[in-house]
Amino acid sequence: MAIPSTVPFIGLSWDDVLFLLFATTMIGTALLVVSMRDIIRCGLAMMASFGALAGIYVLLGAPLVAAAQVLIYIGAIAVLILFAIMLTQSKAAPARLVFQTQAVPAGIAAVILAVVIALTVTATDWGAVTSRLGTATDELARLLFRDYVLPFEIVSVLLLAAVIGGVFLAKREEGGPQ
Amino acid sequence: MDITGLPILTLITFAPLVGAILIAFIPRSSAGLVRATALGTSLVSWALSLFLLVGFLPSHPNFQFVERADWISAFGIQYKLGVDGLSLVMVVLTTTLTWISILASFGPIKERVKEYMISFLILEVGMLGVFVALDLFLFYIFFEIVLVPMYLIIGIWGGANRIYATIKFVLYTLVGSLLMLVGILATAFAFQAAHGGNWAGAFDYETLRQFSFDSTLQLFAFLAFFLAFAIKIPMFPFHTWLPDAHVEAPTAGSVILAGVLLKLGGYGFIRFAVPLFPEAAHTYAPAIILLSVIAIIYGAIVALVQPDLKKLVAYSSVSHMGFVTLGIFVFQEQGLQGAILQMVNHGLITGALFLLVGVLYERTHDRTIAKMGGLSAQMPVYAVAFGFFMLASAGLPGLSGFIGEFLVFVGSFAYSPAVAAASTIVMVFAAGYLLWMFQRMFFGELSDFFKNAIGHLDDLRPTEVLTLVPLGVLVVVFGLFPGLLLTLVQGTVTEVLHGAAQASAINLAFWQ
Amino acid sequence: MSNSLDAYLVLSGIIFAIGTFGFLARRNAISMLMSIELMLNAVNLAIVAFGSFVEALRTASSVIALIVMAVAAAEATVGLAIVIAIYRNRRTPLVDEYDTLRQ
Amino acid sequence: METLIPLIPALPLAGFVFTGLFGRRLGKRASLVPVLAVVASWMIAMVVVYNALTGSGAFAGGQGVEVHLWNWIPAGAFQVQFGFYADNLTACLLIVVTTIGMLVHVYSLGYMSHDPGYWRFFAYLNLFMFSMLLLVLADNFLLVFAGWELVGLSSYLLIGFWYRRRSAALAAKKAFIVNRVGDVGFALGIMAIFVSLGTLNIREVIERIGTLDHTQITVIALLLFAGAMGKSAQFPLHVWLPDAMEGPTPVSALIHAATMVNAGVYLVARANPIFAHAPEAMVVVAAVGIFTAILAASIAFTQTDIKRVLAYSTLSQLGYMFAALGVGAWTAAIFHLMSHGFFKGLLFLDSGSVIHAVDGEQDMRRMGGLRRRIPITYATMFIGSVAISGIPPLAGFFSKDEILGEAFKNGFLWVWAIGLLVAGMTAFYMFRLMGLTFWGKSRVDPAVEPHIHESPRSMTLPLLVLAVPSVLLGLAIGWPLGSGQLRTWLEPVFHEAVELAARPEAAYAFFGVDGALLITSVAVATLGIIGAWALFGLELPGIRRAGNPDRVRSLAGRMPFLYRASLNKWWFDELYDLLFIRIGGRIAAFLWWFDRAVVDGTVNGVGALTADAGRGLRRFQTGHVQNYALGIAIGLIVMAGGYLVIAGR
Amino acid sequence: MSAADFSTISPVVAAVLVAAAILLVDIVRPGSRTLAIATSLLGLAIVAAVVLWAGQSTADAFDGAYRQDALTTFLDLLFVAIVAFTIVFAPDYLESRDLPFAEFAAVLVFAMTGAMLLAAASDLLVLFLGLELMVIPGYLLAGFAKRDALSTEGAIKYFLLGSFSSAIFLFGLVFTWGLTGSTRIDDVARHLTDMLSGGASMSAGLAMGLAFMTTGVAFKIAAVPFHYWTPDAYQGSPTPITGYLSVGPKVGAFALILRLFIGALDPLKTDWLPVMEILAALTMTMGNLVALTQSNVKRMLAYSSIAHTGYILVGLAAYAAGRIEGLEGVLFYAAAYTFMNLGAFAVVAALQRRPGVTSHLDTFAGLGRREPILGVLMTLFLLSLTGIPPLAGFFGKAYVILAAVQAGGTLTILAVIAVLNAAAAAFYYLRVVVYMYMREPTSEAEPPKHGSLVWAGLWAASALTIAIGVFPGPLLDAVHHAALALP
Repeated sequence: MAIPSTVPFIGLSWDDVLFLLFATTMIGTALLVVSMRDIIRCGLAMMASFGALAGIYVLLGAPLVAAAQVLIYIGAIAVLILFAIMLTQSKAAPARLVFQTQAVPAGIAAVILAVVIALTVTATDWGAVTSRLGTATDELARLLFRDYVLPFEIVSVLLLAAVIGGVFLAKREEGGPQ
Repeated sequence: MDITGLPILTLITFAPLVGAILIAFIPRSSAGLVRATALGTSLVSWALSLFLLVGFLPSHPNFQFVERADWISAFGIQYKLGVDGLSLVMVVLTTTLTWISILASFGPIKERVKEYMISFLILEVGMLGVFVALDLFLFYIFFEIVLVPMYLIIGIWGGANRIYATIKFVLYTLVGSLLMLVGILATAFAFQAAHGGNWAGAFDYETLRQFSFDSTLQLFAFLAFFLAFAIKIPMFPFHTWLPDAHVEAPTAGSVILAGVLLKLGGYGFIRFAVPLFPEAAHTYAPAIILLSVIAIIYGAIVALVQPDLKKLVAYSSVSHMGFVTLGIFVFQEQGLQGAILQMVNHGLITGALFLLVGVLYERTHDRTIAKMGGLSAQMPVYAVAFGFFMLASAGLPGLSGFIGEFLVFVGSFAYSPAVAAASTIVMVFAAGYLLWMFQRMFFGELSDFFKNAIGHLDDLRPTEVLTLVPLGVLVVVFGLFPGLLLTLVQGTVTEVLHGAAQASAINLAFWQ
Repeated sequence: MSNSLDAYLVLSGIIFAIGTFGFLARRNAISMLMSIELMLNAVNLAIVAFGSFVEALRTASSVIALIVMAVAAAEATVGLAIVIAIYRNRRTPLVDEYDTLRQ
Repeated sequence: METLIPLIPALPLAGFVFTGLFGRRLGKRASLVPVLAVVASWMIAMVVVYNALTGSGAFAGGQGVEVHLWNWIPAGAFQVQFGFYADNLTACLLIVVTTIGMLVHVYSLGYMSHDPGYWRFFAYLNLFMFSMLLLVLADNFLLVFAGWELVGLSSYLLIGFWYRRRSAALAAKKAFIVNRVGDVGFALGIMAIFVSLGTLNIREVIERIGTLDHTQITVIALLLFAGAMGKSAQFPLHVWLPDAMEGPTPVSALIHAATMVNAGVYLVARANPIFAHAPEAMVVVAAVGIFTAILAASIAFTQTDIKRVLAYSTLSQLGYMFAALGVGAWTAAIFHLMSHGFFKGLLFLDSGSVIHAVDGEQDMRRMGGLRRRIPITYATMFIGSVAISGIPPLAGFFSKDEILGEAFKNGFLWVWAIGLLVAGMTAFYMFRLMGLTFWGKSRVDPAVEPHIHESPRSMTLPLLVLAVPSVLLGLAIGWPLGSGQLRTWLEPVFHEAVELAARPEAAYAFFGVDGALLITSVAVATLGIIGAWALFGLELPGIRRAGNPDRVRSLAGRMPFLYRASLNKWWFDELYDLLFIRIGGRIAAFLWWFDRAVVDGTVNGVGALTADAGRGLRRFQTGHVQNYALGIAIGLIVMAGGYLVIAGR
Repeated sequence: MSAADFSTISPVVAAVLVAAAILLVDIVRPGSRTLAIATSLLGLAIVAAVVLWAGQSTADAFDGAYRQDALTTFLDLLFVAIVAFTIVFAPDYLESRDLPFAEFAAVLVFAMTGAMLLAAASDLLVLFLGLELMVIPGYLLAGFAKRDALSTEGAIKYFLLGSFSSAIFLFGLVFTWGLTGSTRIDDVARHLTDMLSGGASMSAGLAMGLAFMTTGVAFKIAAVPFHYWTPDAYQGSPTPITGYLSVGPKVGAFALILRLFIGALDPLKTDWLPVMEILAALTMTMGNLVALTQSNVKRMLAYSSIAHTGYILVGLAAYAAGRIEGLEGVLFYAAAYTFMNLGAFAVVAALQRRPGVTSHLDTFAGLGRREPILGVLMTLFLLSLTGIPPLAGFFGKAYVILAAVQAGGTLTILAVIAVLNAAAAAFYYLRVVVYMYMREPTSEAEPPKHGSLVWAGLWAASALTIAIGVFPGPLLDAVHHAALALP
């Protein structure tokens, strides 16, 4: 059975619907991340947001990026963050104020920022084509190890430095105060 | 002796630096050796400067004993030294006052002698450098170097409120001099731009003097230079750092401050501000003359009501320095000559007055005029010395102060009788505050305050006499034979006025 | 809509702004860290979107996106290490209580 | 002459330097060198005077002699020589200055013999002699000015000689400062001369003065006169002279009667062509002079301090001289200068002798009846009083009469009239002085009374010597009336001025207008004496009449205002105190406040404002990361806005 | 990766190897400070040698992503010097606080690697990565005293705000990249030139990108109003690290500005000129004003470093206004500032050798008497920071002011603001001198002994501070050549 090229009753293309779905999820979960009281739930919401973004990556024809998104963000960073939350969540600390006293100005600033970005983005001619272009994975690999080999190496050094320093800072010392 | 082959100016200027370095290696405990070294090096510098006096040819119009070496060739900045009559006079004044000040510090400075002497010698390097530098950049460097040791001298060995005074002194001076730096750089750049981007000579005084800058640059650059020198000299209304600095400075610091540092301003006007920017100088001259007249009268009137000896002398300096600026900016031969003489004389006379105030302060640790009285009988020699320099300061004919003042009067009379009349009135005020001070200190019965301190009130000691006698002799000699100085500076005066005479004021009618 | 670069960029901007809001408004250090991650994701979205719609950028975009992810990971590592270190000292993850250093 | 003339001032200078340096160690011997120096100076001066007045040697042909020592101020176009110039006018002054100076030195040997500052006194006296001689001999205005200031200095030192006395210290300061006020004018005058003529040499100035326009000359003349007013204590700068009596009496005699105060007269006389070119200035000179004369005389009426009476008398006589100068009676002015120098010097030395006798008492109300106790003093003082009163044939008569006569003949009737009145007043207060001091009953403090004694020989000798010219000077150089020797001597000096005035030179008519004037003035003087006689008594051989204090009191009561005005010196001291000390002090205090609060306040204010700004700005550094982030976000938005604006251009 | 590429990036490789060697030595001989220090210094010497060797030629590597030119060499040497000084000054301080040296040195060298990449980057991505490689170790270093509450507080503030600004910067980079279609700096510049040809103004997206990028770099150089992290991070960090932070990342960020704003965004310079002018004025003024009120020397120096950023920005603005001298001034100032500031912090660190000694002004009371040589050296550094001739700081200031005066117009006003600021700055620098020489010491404690390494470093820093001022010729030549390497 052929799937209709547009969604019945709504008239949008499937891609549009998917886009809207992912976009709405992403925005919704992002808002939850910044507004929920329970920080663990915030973490979970963040994971959901990352997932939605992975969907958009697929939609944009970058499946490898989508895969990396799932692996790195959801698999590594988000888990790391959740661990950190566990480590720093003292039971003695009740759910105090979520927001800083400056939440209102922060909100205003954020809204202005969003509006300005949206306006400038739409006002600019990006030289974009009207259809999405796909990226072949093998091409990507070649690129990564040939044209972008220097950045690739730098990233490895960066991660090395971050790990060395991170380990030093985070490790509990024998004889230390705690 | 052929002194032309030697880099004698460098030797004079940096001999004290050598002394300072030597002192740095002398152990702290042998204060006597430190003192002797300091005095010795300053005397070496002084003796060398006297050689300069011998070898100088007054009839020769250009700079003499010129030494030059490329320093920062990328910007055409040179290490260039040279003297004409004006700088020669100031150099000798500086070397003379320095050894006198060092000698005068032997008694009063007992703490941290080593640091003190090092500071003093570095101070001398800076002062001498200012007077011999013929490169604007080099000049600026020496001009600023002076600040640091003086800052320390006031701040470490000064009176109760010394930190306030010294910081005020440094900050105030810095504001002016940094703006002058902008002026110097702008000037150099204007020259460079006019010479196809070639930096050669852009900081060279002799080259720049030949170049005529466009009027906008002149107006702003002159203002920058003016501010620096007006603060230094100091002119009303930029003078308020001076009383504070004088009151807090140790005796020798006051002597150098009054004797040489204030002259940096006058010297700067004559050497740089006027010759480089003659049109701007003409343009601003009326305003500067007005400020000078105000300074002359105002300083004297305010001096009338000072409760503190040093403050009184400080305000009298404001008044006396007003003559210098007045003499310069009337653009008359006598005015300029008078201004130069006034600088020298004020250095000698006020220097001596500060020495004398220091003598009393060392004995009583007080300078409040109201507590004094009747010293004549107790310290007769001191009274005579004080009276002598007091009268010299009041402009008594026959002593040097009179000549400078009168020449300025004559110059200003030629410029405008009204200006001369307004400033001549100061003769009355000067007599007023000086005689009042003298009467309060020396006449009448011995005051209770002195009675309590009578054990300390011994008359002048030999060292103190030794510091005062050279100054006294010079005051008399220059009073009777001012020609000694006038012939030396004649070349400079002619040169400066010649340049200034060709310029005319800039039309400030911007609205046209 | 899904074929328009602007839509993705606007989405990216909105997420970026939400991240900014979180960063400005949340008190918890880890919340702030999460907000930064949101912002970086927004950037990545923009990168991939550009690659998908601009021919010249097509090949590079995915590589850049991957590298940015790696940087984000490095930042997160360091950040969490610092958070843990300060938590040991202060016993609180609330950043607005870290105000010993001020003025 | 070239060596002699410089020696005249140089010797006292050497004396001063020597005594100043070594005097302290010499004790009583300290006076030796100064006195010898002055005596030597006097002898040399007399040689010079003789040559000058006889027109012999270098002075041949009535020319002055110039001696240039060195180029004092070689400032480009401003060339001033250190040089001397002597002519007949100088000679006249030299006579007065050196003679009286020498006598005062001798007198001081006795008068000051018990003072601990003996050596100092002689050093100062020598300094004064040097300064005064420099003033008189200088060949240019600047050197005159130098001498001018130096005599001021010596005067300051000598008035304040007894510096422990507050009043002496104050008087010295007052003298110097008030003099300085006049000096400002003098200095400005010198500047004006240089700027308009390009020279300061007196002879050259006089030669070229005619080339200037009238206004310039008038200004120059008035400025010079301002200087003269200060030094010669003319109204309104007269206030210092009475106070100057705080100095030792020889000083009062020498400086404040006979020599220094004449400097103003000398200056105007020396610059006579300048004044002659400016008749308006002459009127001012005459008016100031005659006003001072009557003002001072009116004050002298009621003063009780013997020296103060003489001081006001001096003021009055100086006023006379200026009046003479103002009316063009140049010779008469110098004549009066000379005769007044001698008899006023005599009077002062006499008063010193009196004071010496009554142990320092100066108040005439505690004197009286001293005639027999100190006969030499009495006799010489009587001569002086008669001389000053203008009784013929003593010196004062000739000079005063000549002034009045010329004032009348030159058309200055008002000067003449006032002068005549003053002549009477002079006679009156002088004989009041005599009456109170020497005649009648003794009112001396009983404790002092037994010790009253005549002064030592060193003091009486100068009195006797001075009495001679007081008597004879008029006859010697003023006779015959109208064409005396002095007139001949000074003719070359005043020749030009007299010509300029272009007055018809009528022959002296003893049996005409001159005679009438003469008789009038003698009559008025006699009236004055009779008035004094009636009130304060008289004791002459044959006449003996006691004073009448009651009538004095009732007379004073009838004119309370005038009496109080006279007693309080017309309140000038109070007025000046109000103007210059109180109001001036307020202004100075205000300016100092202004300096601290406004000028320095601005400086400190800028500093404080900067620091305040810093303190305000540092509040932004709250320590809260989110605040910082908000700041960054706002900065970002503003910057984005800014760039969009730039892009939209 | 070809052999030529490898030889071109050899300095960076050498730096990474040094870091690795330090870690390796620590693994082999744990806790041996001497060995670690020797390794680090030797390694840095080798890096410097390699930099000089590589600097003999100008070359592009990795298809134009990495550029070796005179500017690279100049900056690389400067970074090596900064790190070397930091390593020299740190051991005393770290040892007395029981902090490990090897990790410190390794992380520091990693940061240096990042900075060196910035100096050579001709690709936006490399630029970003270099920046991250430079700053992420910086966060770690700021919190290096991990048991110290202040150090970690400073670190988390630095980290949070730094990441925030990195995200902003990256967003801006992406916009620029999206519009120009390339990450290569030359291509970007060429595209921008094309886009702006014919007098067209930049598009809204580009303006947005520019705003985000400017904000990002302004944060990294600590320009007002993006400076907030500086005082807190500087004050909290261990003092030798503060010294490093005040120069290393700052000079690195200026390298970024040179490569990005002057390399890539040069066509837009008339657009970013006014922004830089305003930033410069705000930065100088605000930094100095707040520094006036500080009583903690470290914090005071932090604010002063903000002010110095402002002076350097004057040079940048002068460049944007058309004077190459501005660029030279930036480089000269950076070099001059490095040594005097490191020296000043080194004195503070030396005084704080005993744990528990604060950097409050009171610590300096009577220093001139207690430790005369330290007092003299501190005075020297402070005078240089004030701008008293003939010291390095003066010449740096004179240079940027000269450039500003040459540019004329509004830049002249900026020059005047700069000198007025310099005068105000004298107050707080001299106040330290006041404490050192004009106050009595508060404690009579025996002064601590300082290691010979510290002394050597201090003497070297002071010698450089004097030498750059008295004989600026060689450095002038160097900055001249370095500046010519940019378009």
